Amino acid sequence: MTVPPALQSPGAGRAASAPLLGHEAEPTIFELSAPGRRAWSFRNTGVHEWAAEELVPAEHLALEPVALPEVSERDLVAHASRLSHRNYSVDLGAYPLGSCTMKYNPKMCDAVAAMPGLVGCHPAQPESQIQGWLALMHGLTEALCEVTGMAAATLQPAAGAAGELTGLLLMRAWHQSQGNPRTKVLIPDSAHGTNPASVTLGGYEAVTVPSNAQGLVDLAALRDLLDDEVAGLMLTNPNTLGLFEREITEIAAALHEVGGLLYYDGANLNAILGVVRPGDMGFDIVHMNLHKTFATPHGGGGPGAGPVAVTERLAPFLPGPLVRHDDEAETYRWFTPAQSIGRMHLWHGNAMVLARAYSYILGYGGPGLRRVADAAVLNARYLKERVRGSYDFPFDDPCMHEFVASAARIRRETGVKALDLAKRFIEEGFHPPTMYFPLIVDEALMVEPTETESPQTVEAIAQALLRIAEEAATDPEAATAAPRTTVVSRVDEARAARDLKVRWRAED
Amino acid sequence: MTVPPALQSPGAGRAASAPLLGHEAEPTIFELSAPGRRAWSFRNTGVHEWAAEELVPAEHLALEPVALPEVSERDLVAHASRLSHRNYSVDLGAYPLGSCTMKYNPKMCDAVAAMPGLVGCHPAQPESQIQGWLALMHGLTEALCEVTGMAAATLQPAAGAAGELTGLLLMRAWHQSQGNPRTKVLIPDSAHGTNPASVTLGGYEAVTVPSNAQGLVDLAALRDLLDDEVAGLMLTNPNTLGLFEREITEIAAALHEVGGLLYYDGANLNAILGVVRPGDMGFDIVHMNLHKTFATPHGGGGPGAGPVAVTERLAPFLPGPLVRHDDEAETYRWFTPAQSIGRMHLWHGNAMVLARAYSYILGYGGPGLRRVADAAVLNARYLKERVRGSYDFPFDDPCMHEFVASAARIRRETGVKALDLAKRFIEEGFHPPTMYFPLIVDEALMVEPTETESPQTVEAIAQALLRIAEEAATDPEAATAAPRTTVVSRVDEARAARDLKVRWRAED
Amino acid sequence: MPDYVPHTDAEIDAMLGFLGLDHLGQLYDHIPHAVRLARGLDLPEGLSESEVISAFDGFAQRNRAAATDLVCFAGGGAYEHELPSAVKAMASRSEFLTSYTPYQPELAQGVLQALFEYQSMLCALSGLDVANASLYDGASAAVEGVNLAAAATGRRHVVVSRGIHPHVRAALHTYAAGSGLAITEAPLADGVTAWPADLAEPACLLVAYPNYLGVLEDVSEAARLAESNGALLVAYADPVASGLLRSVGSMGADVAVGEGQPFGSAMSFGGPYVGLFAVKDAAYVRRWLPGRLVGETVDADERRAYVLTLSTREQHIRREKASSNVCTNQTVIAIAAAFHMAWLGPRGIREMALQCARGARYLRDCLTMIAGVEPAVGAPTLYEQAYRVPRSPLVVLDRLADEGFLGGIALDGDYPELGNAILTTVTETRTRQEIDAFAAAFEKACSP
Amino acid sequence: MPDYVPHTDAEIDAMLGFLGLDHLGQLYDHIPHAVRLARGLDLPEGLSESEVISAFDGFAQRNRAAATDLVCFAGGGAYEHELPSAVKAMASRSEFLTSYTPYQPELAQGVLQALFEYQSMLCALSGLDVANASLYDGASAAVEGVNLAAAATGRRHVVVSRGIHPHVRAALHTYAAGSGLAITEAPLADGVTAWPADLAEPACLLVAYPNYLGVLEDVSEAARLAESNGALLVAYADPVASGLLRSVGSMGADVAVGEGQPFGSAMSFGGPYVGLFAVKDAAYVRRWLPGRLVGETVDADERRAYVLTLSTREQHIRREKASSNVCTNQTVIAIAAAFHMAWLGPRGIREMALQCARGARYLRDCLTMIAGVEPAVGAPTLYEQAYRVPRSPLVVLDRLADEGFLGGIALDGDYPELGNAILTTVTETRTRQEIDAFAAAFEKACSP
Ligand SMILES: Cc1ncc(COP(=O)(O)O)c(C=O)c1O
Ligand SMILES: Cc1ncc(COP(=O)(O)O)c(C=O)c1O
Repeated sequence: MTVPPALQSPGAGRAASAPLLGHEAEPTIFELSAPGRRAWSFRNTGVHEWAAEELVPAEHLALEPVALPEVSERDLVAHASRLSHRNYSVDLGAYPLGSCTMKYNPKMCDAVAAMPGLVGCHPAQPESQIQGWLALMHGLTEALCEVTGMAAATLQPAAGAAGELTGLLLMRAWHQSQGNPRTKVLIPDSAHGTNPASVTLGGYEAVTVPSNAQGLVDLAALRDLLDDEVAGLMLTNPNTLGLFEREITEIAAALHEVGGLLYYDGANLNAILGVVRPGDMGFDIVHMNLHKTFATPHGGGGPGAGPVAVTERLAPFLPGPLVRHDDEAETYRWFTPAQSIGRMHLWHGNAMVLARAYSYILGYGGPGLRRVADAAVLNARYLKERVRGSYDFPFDDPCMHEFVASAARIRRETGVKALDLAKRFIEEGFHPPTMYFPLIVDEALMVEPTETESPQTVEAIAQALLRIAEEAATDPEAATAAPRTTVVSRVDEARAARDLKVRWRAED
Repeated sequence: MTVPPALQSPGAGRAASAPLLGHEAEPTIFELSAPGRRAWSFRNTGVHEWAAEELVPAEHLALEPVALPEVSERDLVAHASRLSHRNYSVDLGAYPLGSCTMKYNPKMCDAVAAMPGLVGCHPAQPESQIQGWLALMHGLTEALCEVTGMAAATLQPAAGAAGELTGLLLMRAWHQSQGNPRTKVLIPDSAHGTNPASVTLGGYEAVTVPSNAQGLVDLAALRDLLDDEVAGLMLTNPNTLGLFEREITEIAAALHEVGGLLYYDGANLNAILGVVRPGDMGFDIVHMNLHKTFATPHGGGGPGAGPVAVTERLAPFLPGPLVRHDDEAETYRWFTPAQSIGRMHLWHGNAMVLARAYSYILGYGGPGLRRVADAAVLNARYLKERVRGSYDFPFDDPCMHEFVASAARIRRETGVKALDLAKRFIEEGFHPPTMYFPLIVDEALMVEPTETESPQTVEAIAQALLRIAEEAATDPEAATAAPRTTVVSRVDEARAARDLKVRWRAED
Repeated sequence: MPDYVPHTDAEIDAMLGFLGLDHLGQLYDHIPHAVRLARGLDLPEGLSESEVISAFDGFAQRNRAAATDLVCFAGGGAYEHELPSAVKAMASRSEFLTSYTPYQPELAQGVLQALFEYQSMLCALSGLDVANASLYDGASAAVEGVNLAAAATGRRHVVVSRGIHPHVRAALHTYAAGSGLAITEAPLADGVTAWPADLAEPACLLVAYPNYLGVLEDVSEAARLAESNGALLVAYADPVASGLLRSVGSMGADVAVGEGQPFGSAMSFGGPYVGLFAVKDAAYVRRWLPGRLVGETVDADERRAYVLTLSTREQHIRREKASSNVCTNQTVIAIAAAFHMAWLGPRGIREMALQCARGARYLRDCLTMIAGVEPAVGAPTLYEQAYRVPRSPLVVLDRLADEGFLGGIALDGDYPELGNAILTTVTETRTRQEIDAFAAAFEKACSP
Repeated sequence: MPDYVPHTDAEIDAMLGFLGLDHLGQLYDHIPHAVRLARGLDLPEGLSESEVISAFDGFAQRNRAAATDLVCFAGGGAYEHELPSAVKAMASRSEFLTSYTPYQPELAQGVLQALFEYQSMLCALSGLDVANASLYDGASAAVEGVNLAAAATGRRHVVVSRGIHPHVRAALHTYAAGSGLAITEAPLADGVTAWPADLAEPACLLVAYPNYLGVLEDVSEAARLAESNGALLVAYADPVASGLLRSVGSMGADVAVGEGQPFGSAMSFGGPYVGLFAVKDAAYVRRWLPGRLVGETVDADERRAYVLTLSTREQHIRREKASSNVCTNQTVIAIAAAFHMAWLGPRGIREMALQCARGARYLRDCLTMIAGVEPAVGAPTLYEQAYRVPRSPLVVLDRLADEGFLGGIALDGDYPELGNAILTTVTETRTRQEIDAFAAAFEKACSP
């Protein structure tokens, strides 16, 4: 009675990889595969069962099966469920990851995104069949224009970076229409990495504007950089330090003086909803991350949606198609603006994400959105003041929805880096802040509690931050060895890059 | 700058209770409450807003608010998500809990159970509005009758025990109609606890039939107990030892001889699907647990569904209403049998559970269900043989879908009890087998792998069982101190019963 | 066929080989041939997942669902309420849905704690001390309630108000055939229970609050009557109404039973729902409380932990001496109810009940303007109301259905004494616009 | 209003008090008054959850959804396939859905491993060595593909087959305004790309397999041509077709791009979908691979672990020198695709492609019996086919819609050279019965 080798697969079916039962590694789905096993089943169509050879010329037919795993549905579900238990999420707890606006994603919006009458539409259906979708997109566009103080918008960009590039291509098209596309786009040194990258993809040279001692745009330095080759300036306001650019009117005037356009990186609008509007500050182009401000779930990295709104004069260049209401026929119609830059998406953008965001906006309404801003700023401001003393604030203007603390002093005094503090913070039961961004702050920890965390949670975060700062002095090892409560301990990033292994292979 | 006391609630928002981040206790939802907080919102109906006092006489009006927690939706979702991470489930891994048939619950059936056209029906809608539901119930009834070899069935009982009582009340009604309700019902000593309890509730005296050395009904002893006060015999076949009652024909004949009825506890039909049918074995009444054999999820303890099928002669006594097809009018109609015992449910049974089970049956079809039986028995038989030697089998007939091992020898030799082995087994990454049931096996471990576990998983379970048995000899402490990988270590059951605390109170 | 059996032919052969068998049929060699099924099961061929979904889409389309295809004014024990997405999403987490009864507490703290919270909320709602972890439905809860009363008092007679849901009364009679309890029905006078002068040594009185006709019964009076007769008062309490009304416990009930569907569950064609059960913290908890009970305790490291407790009451220990046979209950439905109650909180539950009552009041203002339509009972009601109509209730309801309304439940079968009457219900989901349209249709439906 | 902001007034006051402020407005005191919004946002009042759901039900009802209200014969880059419930359920687990990009690997092993598996499956599908963790959609994948080719070859000219999806070609042109790449379009001859004789130092050739008209292009030939011109071959490959056809990698493609929607995603009115991207394991991976990449490594205790790797390519490190600006991608859609591919396995994916091809073949047999209807191109196709029709495509499609069919996509706008033509698609969801009914309706629709 010897055990057949095919039945040996000690990891199979065990849930020890789920942290509830232990901390073992979860096998890959390939390692759960057994030849001939299957989860699939298909409808019996009743169509004649031609052989592949009868349908496909021999030179096109695959010579061997695709090397996908062969698993039962049960094992697939168990594997996926166990993987899910190896992942933190907003639904599990606070996630004060700066610049990412990890607020609660209402389940109501999930229900909207599952409606068959929305999810079942083909993107190329004729207008008459998709009036609901067109109405939805039209309504969302109008709402986003009202929130930003802009005249028109495209919903196509699939994420913030795509929105940025859209904005830059709009800039280029505008300047082109004025006779000269120009060559440079200015960005502050505190800008998010996607900004300079997008500038390059937009065909511009990225020129850095230094920050002043307050962490704001150095207006004098900006003025020095301005000339008629400057296509525009990309600003985040509140900037990535969480600070409001107080001189925004002057900045806008200076830029407009040389014919440049002012671009608003509106990834995070949380702090300004109903408070100030990019349009009213003099911005010409705004992109928004619906997956931040408007609470659509981040999906472990995506999908998002990065609509771009513009002033009247830039509207003719927007990507198409856009939706308009034909008042006479009482129907919605697609149209493409006269000087459209073209297309930023295969279809109409991340439509289901748009639907979620619009449901969020309809739920809150105008006063509700202002309440979001108030609570987001209040939480950040409170948290910042609670941890003052233990952390430093190199740029110390009143913060908006987030703040950037520096652990440079802690590092100097104890050797514990921002990274170590972040890892140690995990053991306190929270996702860590963003580390080492923006680049102009040494040992940066960028903290954004968001408005959906209760005051009690914010206070608990404060206490945890104070505790780990204090502990760094007395027991630095606790931080450098952290985290020890997670399914894996500190992950060796250097090894991953050195011994690149980016796919599963039977041989390995 | 002192911290306002209202903001102090160190547990708030922390995910350290999720095993991914640590093993702290999760606060109760009451401890996350803050006065005035809310998750709720309601439709604005536009109806005049009468005050409560205008609508309800003063003597009926509540004097104080109901002491429910006040939480944000975000905190509720986080709390529930973290609780979910503190719970094992079939979706996470193998669950060889004997007598419980913890097979994979297909997600397809969840989709069926979420259909608005099913879930949105009021149970008192007139027949003409619920033809789909009636067709579904009719089809399920017919399928269950075919599987069991019976003539008619009720879908009302909400679980197995309710099915048993239904069967016993049918028994009583039958005998009553024959002039004498009789006084006794026989049950084997290996029977599930619900059987004797149901017998009592059915108004009968439960008389125990001993098992013979093979773990089967002692036919001679049974014959001795039979007389014309015996209303019936409740049998499980395969019995709770996982063994098939080989002398079932003789048992049935003996019982029928004295006018008794044979009741089949069909909680677990897994082993007999398409192999043998209760009707063909001579049974008169069968209850089925759809939440076992037919893969509806157990829901952490329920809901289930326990339909009862009967032979032709018992059909007139079934609870009503039942569904029939009016061939002439081509519609389905409710009807209540002439001598119906009445009602076993507020409405028509656990309808959504019934829908799930029927979708499972339609998916598999006839040959598919036989494949279920084959794999269920094969898995159990394989596993039993793999652990032979390390565990004993006091009753050693070939097992069907499950088997009962005894750890009595291990206990004698090492002091490690079945309970300890079960707790130690958790650390191996599996849910433990059923312990201490059936009662006729010392230090029983009842193991039911089910058919949806792959051969590799079954082998992994075997290796784990062998490993812990071996370890008991060398390191008994490992078992008695287990489990140590879970969110809580061994739970003090005695203390719970002694210092009864069964609700949250602010004072505690 | 979706085939959830993972075994490949090669693996089956390997396993059979290990067992020394040649083919699967041999697994059953020890089963007498005479009883073996010689043919395959006479069931249709298996279907793929998408075919199954299509088949059930077909069933769904043959219904006119009250919640989606009609505007629903029916209640009577099954209600359309607003069901928050968060509650649905959380209760359907697979850890709750696909686990068994928490026999191994170390692996089931999630379910156990959720049930502990459910029990606690039920105590708050009922004004009583101990709630169990759920029963099947309102009917089984009522049955267990009278059974507990019988066990606790040692009496064999129960007096049941005719204001109790007709199906619950039917179930009480059905179960009584086994338990041997004698049941007396106390009639209604203008909608209110008229308790018989001689209660004949009752184990309990069973009264509904509000009752099936929506009427606010005098629970305190029933409690006094029960007490003075040495009986318990079992109250069948509507959990939504509890948001606005005095708790039955505070009015003297010893046991609260009821149907928890409005919290966390859709109408679901009648199930699965959840039976609510709470009692005073009297001696009988330890012996006669039916069903599962979760208690707080500690683990080996003195950390807070939860566990099923007092299992010595239960069938798996006490067997034929157990007071109840319940084993599988309605756990995940109870968990959904708990999540919904937490979503509501004290103010939300009150608002919910109040909105129901307002809508019902507005509907009454509208319907009583129609010639021949009047409240069938005079006693005060909350959000359900029986109306006398000038023609056959079934005709009225049929005509309302043609206009897109589920107009209520015909009462002539269950309450012939009320004449032609319909029970209507208004929940917080109904708008003024819908009520106006309904009233207009009602008028049309009542016209000759 | 559902109000997901938890703060009570008392708590706000307490926090303000801690900050030494009197009211919330003071939070913005440092913002110049001139730019402050003096009024409230001009948006409708907030709605409760159930009102929002009703509003969206309203939108949904104003659509005729191809998947539920019509029988769908349209494809052209967005497909109705059978989407297993298990895949939907697993991909919507909140741990995947509500987490951010896995910057903290210790908290994100689930997402990271799922992406690692996705990458591995994409390698298998494409026959290439390294796949990234997703791009936005097919269009952005194609853009990144030609950008990578330009970077790797140092050339500024790309040759794009007219068989590439028209929207993808449009996007290539839009993005090229910024990148400065010159694009030459290679025309189709009877459905097959006719590469120009002089390729003019191309960075790459971009060909679709099958192409937008469903045609099986000669990828090997394109690869030879690319190689002999010092260019890369970028293949826009249909992942479903990959189940049956030779992988583009095996035929010589250097880069595979495409649209992954058929795996794991519904048609969703066009998004979110997922851009597929895989490359040969050449030197350019480390420098120019766009997007996130997950690598296997170990933790401090030498346990297997996963982490985002080679981030030095990316915008957050390289900033203006990064080859791509992509940050947020389509992770959870990629995870759904991976789960779906695992559900299919090698045999399921082949069966899926085969059933599509069979249905399309049967449809061709039916449609070509109709007078005036014929394949618009002669080259062999797989499951999409362009048909010439005897009248305006829009009229034909309108008439088909009246009969309950989404009949395909009109080609006269994008491919005027084909005359009156419609692109039809058959997937494994379409039964013979549906195809028969469609053919009958098609005949009627084509009649004068
Ligand atoms: C300030 C800022 N700008 C731009 C982006 C880029 O947005 P996305 O990741 O959606 O491309 C982000 C998001 O990380 C951001 O925080
Ligand atoms: C053999 C047997 N009979 C009866 C039952 C009771 O079924 P239920 O729990 O559904 O009431 C069970 C379930 O535990 C069982 O295993």
